[in-house]
Amino acid sequence: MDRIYMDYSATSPLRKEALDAMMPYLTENFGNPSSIHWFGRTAKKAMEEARASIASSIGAADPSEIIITSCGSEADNLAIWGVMETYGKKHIITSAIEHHAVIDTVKILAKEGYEATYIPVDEYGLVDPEAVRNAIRPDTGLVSIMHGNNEIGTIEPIGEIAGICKEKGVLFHTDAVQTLGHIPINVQAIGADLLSFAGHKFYGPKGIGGLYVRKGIRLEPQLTGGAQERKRRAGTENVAYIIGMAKALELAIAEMPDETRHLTTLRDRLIKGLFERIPEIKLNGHPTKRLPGNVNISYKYVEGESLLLHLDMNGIAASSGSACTSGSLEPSHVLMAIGLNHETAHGSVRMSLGKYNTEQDIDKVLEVYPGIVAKLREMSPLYVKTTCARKEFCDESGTCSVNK
Amino acid sequence: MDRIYMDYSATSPLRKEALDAMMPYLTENFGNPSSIHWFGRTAKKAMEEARASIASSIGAADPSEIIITSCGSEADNLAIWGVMETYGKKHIITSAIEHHAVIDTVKILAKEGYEATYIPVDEYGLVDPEAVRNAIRPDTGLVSIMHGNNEIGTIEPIGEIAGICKEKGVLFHTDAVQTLGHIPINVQAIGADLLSFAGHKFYGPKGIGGLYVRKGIRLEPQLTGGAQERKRRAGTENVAYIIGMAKALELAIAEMPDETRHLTTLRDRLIKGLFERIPEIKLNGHPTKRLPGNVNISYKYVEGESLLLHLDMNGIAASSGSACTSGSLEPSHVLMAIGLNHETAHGSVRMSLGKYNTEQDIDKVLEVYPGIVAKLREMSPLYVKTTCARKEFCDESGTCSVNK
Amino acid sequence: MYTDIVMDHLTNPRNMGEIENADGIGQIGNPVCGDIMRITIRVKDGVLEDIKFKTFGCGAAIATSSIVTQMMHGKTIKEALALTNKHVAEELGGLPTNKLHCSNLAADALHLAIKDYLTKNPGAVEGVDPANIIVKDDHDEEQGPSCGSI
Amino acid sequence: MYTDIVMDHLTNPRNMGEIENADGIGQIGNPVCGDIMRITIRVKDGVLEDIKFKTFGCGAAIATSSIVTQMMHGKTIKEALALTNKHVAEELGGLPTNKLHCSNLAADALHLAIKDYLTKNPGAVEGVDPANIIVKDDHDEEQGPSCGSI
Ligand SMILES: Cc1ncc(COP(=O)(O)O)c(C=O)c1O
Ligand SMILES: Cc1ncc(COP(=O)(O)O)c(C=O)c1O
Repeated sequence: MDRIYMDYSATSPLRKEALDAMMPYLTENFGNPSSIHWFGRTAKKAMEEARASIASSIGAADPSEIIITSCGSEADNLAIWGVMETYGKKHIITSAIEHHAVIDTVKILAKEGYEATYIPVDEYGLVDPEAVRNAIRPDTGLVSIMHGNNEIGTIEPIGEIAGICKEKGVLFHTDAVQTLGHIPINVQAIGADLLSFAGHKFYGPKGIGGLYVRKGIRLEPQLTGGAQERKRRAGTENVAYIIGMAKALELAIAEMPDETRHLTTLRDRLIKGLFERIPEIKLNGHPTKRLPGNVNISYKYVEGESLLLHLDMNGIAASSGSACTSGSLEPSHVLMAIGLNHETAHGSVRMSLGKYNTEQDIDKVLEVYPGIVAKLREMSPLYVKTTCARKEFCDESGTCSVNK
Repeated sequence: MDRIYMDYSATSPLRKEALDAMMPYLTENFGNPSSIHWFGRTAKKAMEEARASIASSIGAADPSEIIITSCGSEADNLAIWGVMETYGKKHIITSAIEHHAVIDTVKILAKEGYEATYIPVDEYGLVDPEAVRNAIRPDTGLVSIMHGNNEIGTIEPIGEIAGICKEKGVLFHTDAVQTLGHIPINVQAIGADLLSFAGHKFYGPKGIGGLYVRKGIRLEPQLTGGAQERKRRAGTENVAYIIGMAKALELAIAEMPDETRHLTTLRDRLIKGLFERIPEIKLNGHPTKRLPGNVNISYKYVEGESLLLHLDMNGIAASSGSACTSGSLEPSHVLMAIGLNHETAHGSVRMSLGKYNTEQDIDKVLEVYPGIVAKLREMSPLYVKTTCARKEFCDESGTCSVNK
Repeated sequence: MYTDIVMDHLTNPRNMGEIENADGIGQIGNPVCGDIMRITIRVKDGVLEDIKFKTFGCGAAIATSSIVTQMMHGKTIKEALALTNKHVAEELGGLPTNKLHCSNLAADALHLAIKDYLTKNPGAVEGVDPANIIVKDDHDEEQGPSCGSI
Repeated sequence: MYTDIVMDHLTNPRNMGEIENADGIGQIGNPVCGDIMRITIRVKDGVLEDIKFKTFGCGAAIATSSIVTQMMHGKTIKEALALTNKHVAEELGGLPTNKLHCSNLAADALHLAIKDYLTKNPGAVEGVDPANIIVKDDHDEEQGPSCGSI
């Protein structure tokens, strides 16, 4: 079966150029960067060049501002615990729609004696910067608001929020795992103090990430017992992946204008096509302040996992912002935060487009998806047949074929 | 220059078979194992097969007992914090010669309200199991004693120690980063409750490791916000490296008897040759309870880093158990713990042999090393020329050529 | 994740729909969990002459509903009451652990339908008192592994 | 890690050895840190006619010792006293940060040798009182990054 991948927000394939850049470090240049001999120095040099490249890709002032981690989650954990343990303040602010790596970690802090404020969002998933301002207290140690939401794609006004934090003298962290390499980021222009990212979201390898930490910010290390990463993160470095991530990022930034055009075109075509063909659906997230490849739609009366499974049987890989892979219990906190009711939240599917998607892919989805939705609605005890949204999709007998 | 690598304990090259096994997961099989679609399931299946393979390689009862981490250090940190935070006990026991990932982490616990006991070692680096028994208190939460020491290669009696812990009802962790894949390990036979390892020490990739956690042991996760690794370690998994590590481990175990023979032969030849050619040296670690590839020798009157640099100029990569790559301050805690004085500790070099070393490599070292030591001794204000240890290496004039 | 049997029922659900003027209707689940099942039955001489299901829910919810209608077609009320959710999961070749509690409710839905039938037709089946058919709709209290987003 | 100049001095140390019956001897460092330097000098008419070093220590320690003997050969006592450890590091094209404090002590060792000479030969150099030559051997208190083993 020809398979169509539309889950680039979950992970992206490793691009060839990045793999090529990695290969020497998976083979002959195998030294441990901490070793002082030739093998070690060779690895160290390449790793430090990659670090410098990442620093310059995000507009950091100095390569030493980049701490390499094993994933985006670790970067988020390090930012939050690292800052909170260092500065002795008791209050942390985050949003209601953060990735679990942030929000679950903040919840744990809240259990361990810290206090947390969760800023709500509007129906589009936007955080109001003024709400952040009002939540800041004298004992606020950190504000952590994500850059782009992984489920609904909404892009937050982090520049404004960073400005408010600066004014108030509070450190600002942003989870840019979904945005780095996809929309322009310059840490100094934004005014972010800390910024998380993960290689596998921009065609780099899976299992590597990083945290930008502005010079002067101290950070209690979370992984201890090694002098690596200037004593801020112990453990022998994944040299090959660091190099792969740097390469992928460099290329993502170079190609960003073309890529954005490509993705937004496909995205808008897909959204329009689905709305034309399937009644009673709802686009989640902001109409324009949105990741270029993100399409998150709620399909009333049906549940997300069964949609995904049917898409998968048709060779289409997507993901659900509702049911998760590990059990259909609570629906997504993000979808609940934008005000969806439980059924609707459970009936949401995220299609996240990427570099290798084509117009043909979109057409294929538009061809098979209406039938899948119709079949599952037919099966749903919640579904009461409505009249057809668009006459042109109804067959002669007058019953709406998309509901069959 | 033909380079000779003798720093396998620092890191080993990735073996071809492991890289081959990884390649599909660095290219077409790029799914996120958490995704429920085909791409995700394909990745997940391979990852779980790798986990099962690792479990069986170490004699674990179940694949779910293996938590994948990003390195050996993370496994050590997870074991220590994970257990101590879960069981509410205040006391932890470790040895004086642990890797920094353990000993530094224990020191941090000790600063944060826990109590630590550091068991001393004898002149060979051996921990006395009875000393562990005597240190156990009613509030002891964990005993962490390494399996094989990374600097001096001493292999600890962890089976006995595990037995005592079991008898006393205390959990036992062992850092097996230097031993897994090199000497036989069966977690159940040993009786270890937790066991750390790292792929890059047995010809797997750098930046992946794992922790065996016996079923039934709860572990407060240290990286939060993701359901991966049964909620014990958040973050998108490094699928390719997990597969590479499993493959490397499988092969290391299959080849262990031959490999041990190869390494001990080379090791003993190297030790013997150095003792014949260089006076006033001392073998550190245990003469027989020793990692097959470990040669750690103190060269009196000279400092380790300058030895290493001279070896490196001759194309020989080794490492120093004394001065580290990041500054010649305190000498190694391991060498101090076995009773060396400061000068002697500073003058130690570790040569760790591996799969790809040959007799020719040993001969080359034996050819150039005596001259290096002699040159540096000549330069040393601590050196007072002694009479020759072995007449046969002295030239006609009666002055000892090895001291020139 | 799912067995082939589950996938088969998901692709080709058996007895999907609703019996008009059914003798009994049972519905279980709630939208919070994302699983709602409705089973309708036609009974004749103490035998399930027809069973149909409608389900809003994940793959496991659909497959369990579908297979229950297939398993119980033509069976007696007593046989149907002996069926457990566990049997259903086994018949499907197993379900992921986390789906066992929240999505495996089709036997319960069937029992509710029978209860409904017996309540409306007291004494229809000898020795079975509908008041004794107790289905605890407590699955939303169950602690399953929660989700991680990616 | 090290510059080519450092590596050159490490490979081919200049003026290595000890002047017999030296006019002045200076030694600095301690075994705990792993760096000990001894500089011996021969002085004639207020000029360093000969300088030699012996060093136990890392690459930086050896290179700084070696280059100091080269830089100061034929220089006056006054010029030698103006030399700082910082100059030495610069002359080597820089040293790793963590080596700046613990291993860059050759200028200090030279000053101690001059002090020794002047103490034994009071008034040998006009206007220089050995009591004013103060070398603080405090590098073991410095906080450099500590080590990680691998
Ligand atoms: C005994 C021991 N424990 C832990 C580690 C840490 O492993 P890693 O560098 O993969 O974090 C090492 C190696 O550096 C080691 O030798
Ligand atoms: C917004 C956001 N933050 C953090 C993460 C975690 O990244 P990783 O899975 O690499 O740990 C992800 C992706 O899963 C994400 O989308």
